[in-house]
Amino acid sequence: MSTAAATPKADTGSKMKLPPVATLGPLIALLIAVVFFSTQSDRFLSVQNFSLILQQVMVVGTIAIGQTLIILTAGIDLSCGMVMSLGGIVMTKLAVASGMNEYLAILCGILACMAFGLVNGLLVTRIKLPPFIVTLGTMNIAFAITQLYSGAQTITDLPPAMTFFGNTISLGGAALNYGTIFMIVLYIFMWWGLRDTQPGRHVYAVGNNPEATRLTGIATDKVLLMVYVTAGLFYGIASLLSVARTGVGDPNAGQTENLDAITAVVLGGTSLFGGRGIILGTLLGAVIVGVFRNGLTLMGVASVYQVLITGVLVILAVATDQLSRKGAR
Amino acid sequence: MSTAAATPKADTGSKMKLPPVATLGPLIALLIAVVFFSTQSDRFLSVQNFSLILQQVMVVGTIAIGQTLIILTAGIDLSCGMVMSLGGIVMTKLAVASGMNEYLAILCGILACMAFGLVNGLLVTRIKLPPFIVTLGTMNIAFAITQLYSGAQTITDLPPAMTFFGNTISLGGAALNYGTIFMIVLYIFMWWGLRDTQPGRHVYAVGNNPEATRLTGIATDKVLLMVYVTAGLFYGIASLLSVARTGVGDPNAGQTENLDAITAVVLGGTSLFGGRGIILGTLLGAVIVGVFRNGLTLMGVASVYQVLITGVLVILAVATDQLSRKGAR
Amino acid sequence: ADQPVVGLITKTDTNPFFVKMKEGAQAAATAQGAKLLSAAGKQDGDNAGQVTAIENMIAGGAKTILITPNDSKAIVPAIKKAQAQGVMFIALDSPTDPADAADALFATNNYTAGELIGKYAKVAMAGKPAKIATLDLFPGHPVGAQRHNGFMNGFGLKSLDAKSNELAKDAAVVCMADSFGDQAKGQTAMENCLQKNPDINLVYTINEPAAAGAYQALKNAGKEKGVVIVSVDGGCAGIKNVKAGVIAATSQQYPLKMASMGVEAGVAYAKNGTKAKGYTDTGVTLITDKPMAGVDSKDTKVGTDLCWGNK
Amino acid sequence: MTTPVHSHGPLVMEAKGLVKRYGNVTALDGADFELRAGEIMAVIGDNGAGKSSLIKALSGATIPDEGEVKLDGKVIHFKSPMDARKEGIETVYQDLAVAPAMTISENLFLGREIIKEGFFSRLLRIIDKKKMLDESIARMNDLKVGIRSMTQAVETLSGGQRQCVAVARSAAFARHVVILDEPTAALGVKEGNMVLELIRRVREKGLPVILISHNMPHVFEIADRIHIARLGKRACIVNPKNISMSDTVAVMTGAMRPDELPQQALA
Amino acid sequence: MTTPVHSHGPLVMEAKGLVKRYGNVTALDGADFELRAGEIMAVIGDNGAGKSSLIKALSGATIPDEGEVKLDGKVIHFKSPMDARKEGIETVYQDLAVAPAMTISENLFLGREIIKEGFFSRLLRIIDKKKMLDESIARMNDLKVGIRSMTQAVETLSGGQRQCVAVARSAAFARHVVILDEPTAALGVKEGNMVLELIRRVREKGLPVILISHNMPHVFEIADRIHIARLGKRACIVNPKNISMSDTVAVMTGAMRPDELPQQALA
Ligand SMILES: Nc1ncnc2c1ncn2[C@@H]1O[C@H](COP(=O)(O)OP(=O)(O)OP(=O)(O)O)[C@@H](O)[C@H]1O
Ligand SMILES: Nc1ncnc2c1ncn2[C@@H]1O[C@H](COP(=O)(O)OP(=O)(O)OP(=O)(O)O)[C@@H](O)[C@H]1O
Ligand SMILES: [Mg+2]
Ligand SMILES: [Mg+2]
Repeated sequence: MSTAAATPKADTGSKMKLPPVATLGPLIALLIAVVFFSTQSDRFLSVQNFSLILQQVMVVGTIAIGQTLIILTAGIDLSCGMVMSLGGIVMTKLAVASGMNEYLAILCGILACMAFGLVNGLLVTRIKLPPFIVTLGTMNIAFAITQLYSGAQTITDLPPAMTFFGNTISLGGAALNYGTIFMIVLYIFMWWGLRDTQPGRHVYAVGNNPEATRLTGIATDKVLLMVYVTAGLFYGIASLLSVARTGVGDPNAGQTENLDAITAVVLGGTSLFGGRGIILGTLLGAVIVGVFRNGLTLMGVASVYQVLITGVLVILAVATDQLSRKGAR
Repeated sequence: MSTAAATPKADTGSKMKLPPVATLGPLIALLIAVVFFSTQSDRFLSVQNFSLILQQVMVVGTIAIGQTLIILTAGIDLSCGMVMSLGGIVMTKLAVASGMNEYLAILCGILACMAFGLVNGLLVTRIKLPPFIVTLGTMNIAFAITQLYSGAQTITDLPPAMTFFGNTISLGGAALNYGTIFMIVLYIFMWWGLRDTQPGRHVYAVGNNPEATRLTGIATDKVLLMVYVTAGLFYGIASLLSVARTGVGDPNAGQTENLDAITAVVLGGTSLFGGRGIILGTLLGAVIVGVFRNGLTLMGVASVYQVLITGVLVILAVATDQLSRKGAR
Repeated sequence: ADQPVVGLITKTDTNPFFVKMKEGAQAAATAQGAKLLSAAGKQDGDNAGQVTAIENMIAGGAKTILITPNDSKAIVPAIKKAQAQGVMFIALDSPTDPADAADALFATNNYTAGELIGKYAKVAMAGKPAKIATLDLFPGHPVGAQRHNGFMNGFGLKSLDAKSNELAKDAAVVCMADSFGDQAKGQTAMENCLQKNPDINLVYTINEPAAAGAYQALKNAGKEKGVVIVSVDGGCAGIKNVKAGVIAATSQQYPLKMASMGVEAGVAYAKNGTKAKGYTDTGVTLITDKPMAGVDSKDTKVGTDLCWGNK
Repeated sequence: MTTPVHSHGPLVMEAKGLVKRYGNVTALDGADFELRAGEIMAVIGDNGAGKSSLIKALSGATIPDEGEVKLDGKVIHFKSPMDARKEGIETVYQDLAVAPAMTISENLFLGREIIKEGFFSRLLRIIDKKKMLDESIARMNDLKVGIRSMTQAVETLSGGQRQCVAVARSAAFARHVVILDEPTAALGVKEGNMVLELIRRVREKGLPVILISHNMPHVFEIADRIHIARLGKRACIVNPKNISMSDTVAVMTGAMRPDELPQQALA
Repeated sequence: MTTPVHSHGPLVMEAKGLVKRYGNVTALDGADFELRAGEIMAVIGDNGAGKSSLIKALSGATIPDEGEVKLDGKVIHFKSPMDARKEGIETVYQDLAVAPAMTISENLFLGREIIKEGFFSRLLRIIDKKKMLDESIARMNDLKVGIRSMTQAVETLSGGQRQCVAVARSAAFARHVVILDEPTAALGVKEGNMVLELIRRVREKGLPVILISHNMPHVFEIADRIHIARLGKRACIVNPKNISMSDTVAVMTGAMRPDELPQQALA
């Protein structure tokens, strides 16, 4: 530290410890929503209801981890929900219909999701196709394979290992299930990984300025490939959580999860242009959507109005974020 | 021209007249598809079938004009289909249920679409929200308003002016309807407008480098606002065409048109990063999608497989484009 | 006493069938002094959204939940979990699988609905060799499969049973295409089918908007005469089209009845703890103005009286 | 070199106490500025001294937090670069403002495309590509830049060539003031001299020029007065004919205080 | 100035007949190049002469269409800048390669972050932020760049400050060759001299430097030999001690043919 002492002007990173501005916006939006719903329904503000909301966002929240990674590289993944659905069908059908060992079956399901991630990644890096169009294509492909492989039949009578994550434990009034806890652990791990590890920083660098990153000698294509495969891993985990939550392998799961996950990422303050954002914001974003759905249902608002209000609130939340950032400047 | 003569090296624009590379890729993809389907079904290759395909892409094609404008500015519009649907309901319900003069009703429907364009544009330019999230919000809002205003009921018994564009005229074996011809006219007009008028060039400039464009003194916000409102106009026209084609006001129209339109734009070679692309490519892109849907049905391919094949082909078509560009370099 | 809370979870928001069902439930709830919570899947087939809705309604104090399951099997674990908390479940419109997972079922049978129009079509074709186009829902949807397979069975073609989620195929079906239950997409599907086989003389459609789209396509091709269109649903707009001769016959269902019966059962359960049980068929009626011998049907006047939607 | 002395011409631009903060960085910290008719005012200073921030405030590209800017004695409030343009102030920014995928000719005329004659053309704002192309060739020939085709996209040019495009644009359209932020930084010797020549020609037209540059020989060759920026303020204005290059650099870097300079060195 | 003469040291880099075409523009048209151990080789030329294209070909940033590059006598085929890095070749590109939203410290270490000690840390590749920060401060102090905080995002820096970050990065990590494309273009007098000083220090470490610059005084002050690029080719290599600046510029701009130069001017 002797060199640092020579230049008193250079601070040694105190800023790093401040809360990042990017998560302030969604936090404000969440707080406003919570206060509002509390005045509207006396059933809203309870530990038990909040643990319920967390359970409900478990699947989309896990998908959104993968989606955040991809969006940080300035990509986008429309296939995430369908890939998740395929993973669920693969693992349940292998275990139930083909009698495979359940853990092996789970592994196969997750690997199927990662294979899709690999295909997405290869198309993006090798042929340089835009992620939007690649994942639009693989979304359709994953959907069709899911329907064909499952014969459009829901798969029931799952072995207990597959529904383990759906079991709940009591934590001071809250009945959290293991899946929710696992999701939160994943978020904290990825937050740390993106902030404090070399591959994590390279994800930001690629999203920030791909050409510059390439010129510094980082194999940007490998970083991208890794991101897409890792995203596939998270979709695979999400498929296990989804199976555990509903107790069945459902070929029609995941149809709207792509827009939901992207909404969570954007609400959480990650830039669609890549390179800027904090993954914990995504969790906040997912929770915001869950809070609205729960709160509006508790209020007895008809679902068409829920769609209307969700539309307005998505815009409002991001606008709050934008305006709070301006204020911070 | 005396100054030009002084530097013989400077050519006076011969390149401008060459066919733009960007539309070569989709053209190749289209040709391959046509050849393939011709070998698979003897009913495919006929003037009559092609005029049918054109009629089928009329609505998505018109929406895609607006979508192209927005994508050229590096935006994206997820609300297009739902806004189109709202326009159709407004014009038909006003004419049928409220007994408004039919032309006035059509105008109101189109104005409703433009109002949504204005809202999108204001949110993008004033509060600087990302277009993806703005239009995700307005998509939900437009959907909800459509459902509420129509009571989810289809509106029938339309006055003849509303279905005029659905009437066909024979043109040498082809039974084209007026709507299709109108769509083609719109494409040619917009192609010219984007290429040869000042506002058109400013659309490209904004998409290319918004900050630079602002610094040259162009009011980029006005350009963007104009783009979103104009896009709304095209969605309004599309809603009229959709009403004319089906003969009813359908509150469930337009649910998948956003991804379809974006697919057409991207297949047509316009960059999702803005500033590059030719609108005629979008028409090609829309026709490619129509050709696949028609050709696969003629082949008797089951619909799950159609989804699968569409997924593969979207990727292949864009890959062809990408590779043909590399070749051209 | 607390106001009884009844939850209604429909498949989607967009289908007029469910919109009417919700209106029926609301009317019944208002009449009985109950509070109605409503929710829907985000789209056809969305099971996870319905699970979320169940949880939220229980959190909101609902003791009875009426549900039109998007996925008859997939919803069962969530129902079981909720029943363990003392909530009564009534399946509306389509059964759960197994059917006894819900406490009661108020429904029409989609397979039967398909069979009725299949039988009607068989007679209407009068022995002519049928060239059939089917405009189905979309891949993987059980209602789409049940109506399609019921139609095939009623027509006497090779078919699959009521539990199958796959669409039966037969040589007489010259074209199968998805309409998504949407008029514009139904029209496109029919246009392409006509392109494939211009001699189509019988069209089965998943619902009446798709039927209207099919008719539009036939009319544009100048072939609307001599082609029989049959459909399912019985909405007022559909019945109007039957009256106009656009649709030859349709199987009418009764969403309002299902909903009001469900709310009544829910209020009863809240008041005195009596649970509804078993299967109540709310019925399906074949509506046509061109009755065929040997097939029971009612005319459009009856259909209009009983139809849902704007008369 | 006959450098006309304009130090007593009327004030064209004047700024007082400009402040601009970015978060906790203060880019401008009460900066003053003046520009007289027909003079070339060089602005020099260390990296980060606030030169770019100063001219952004003068040209409407940023709105200063405090302070006022006067044009011809009237206080102005530019909300955007457009407002400055309307007043005939043309600026070449340091981070070049070009649209990479568009052609050189389009970039030259960006924002003031030549519209074809005729009512219909004016209504639809149809651009006259041919005329724009011919004019572009003429302008670039003036600058003697060897660019092969004006219909080439700007992204295919070398850094220096892009610089030339930007400078040519401002020289062609200014009516009031020309502001150049390091216009010769990326230029070769030949092109650099060309730009200096161009700047002189602009002055001969009677337009004052603000020139930011790190190239001391260039500055001493061409400037009538030199504004020395330091730590977000104006340290002083010096007269290049009465001060040595080394004294100037000493003031600029803080090695010498402005009040240590002899009186006649100031301007 | 005692400039060591290395003109007869062993060849470190050599290129023959490099060709690079972009569409119908030929950026390199059979260019040769050589670099000897421990020397500073300046590369000068008009805008568009192909200087940047040349060094991109040498550093793996583009793959030439024709021609070969030798490093220490062995033919090499760099597929990417990474390959060149692995060989210890560090490059500062003209269009600065920085990640704007990341901090200065992160940018300095981009691609070779310091990994914490310990098996677990190495497995997960956990970066040692504190160490990187300390090192960054040390390096920037070496360059005497007055940047307030190393945890500041690069996008908040002035153009010249960014340049310093990029130069410091290459100087710190090179083991074989340092390539600088106009490193002083945006720099102030003080910072520019700092970079020249740094280049000398690199040479003292025994590393050869390739320096592209339009600044003739800088080039003549520091270069051992000067490679003159013209129209995509190498016109000649001259010895700055035996040639005047004006002759050099004459060759560079084409006003004089290389064979008109006296023999001892060539190197
Ligand atoms: N957009 C911005 N955000 C944050 N800080 C900024 C921004 N723009 C400039 N600064 C800071 O303001 C100070 C002055 O910057 P400015 O660009 O005006 O310097 P300059 O004198 O033009 O330097 P140079 O010669 O390097 O171009 C610098 O410290 C810079 O870091
Ligand atoms: N990516 C590219 N695409 C097309 N043309 C290019 C590209 N890169 C460079 N060129 C062309 O190649 C020629 C040489 O460019 P280069 O950047 O090597 O010049 P330079 O000597 O570095 O010039 P400067 O001094 O202006 O930086 C120029 O005419 C330029 O237009
Ligand atoms: Mg500057
Ligand atoms: Mg260069």
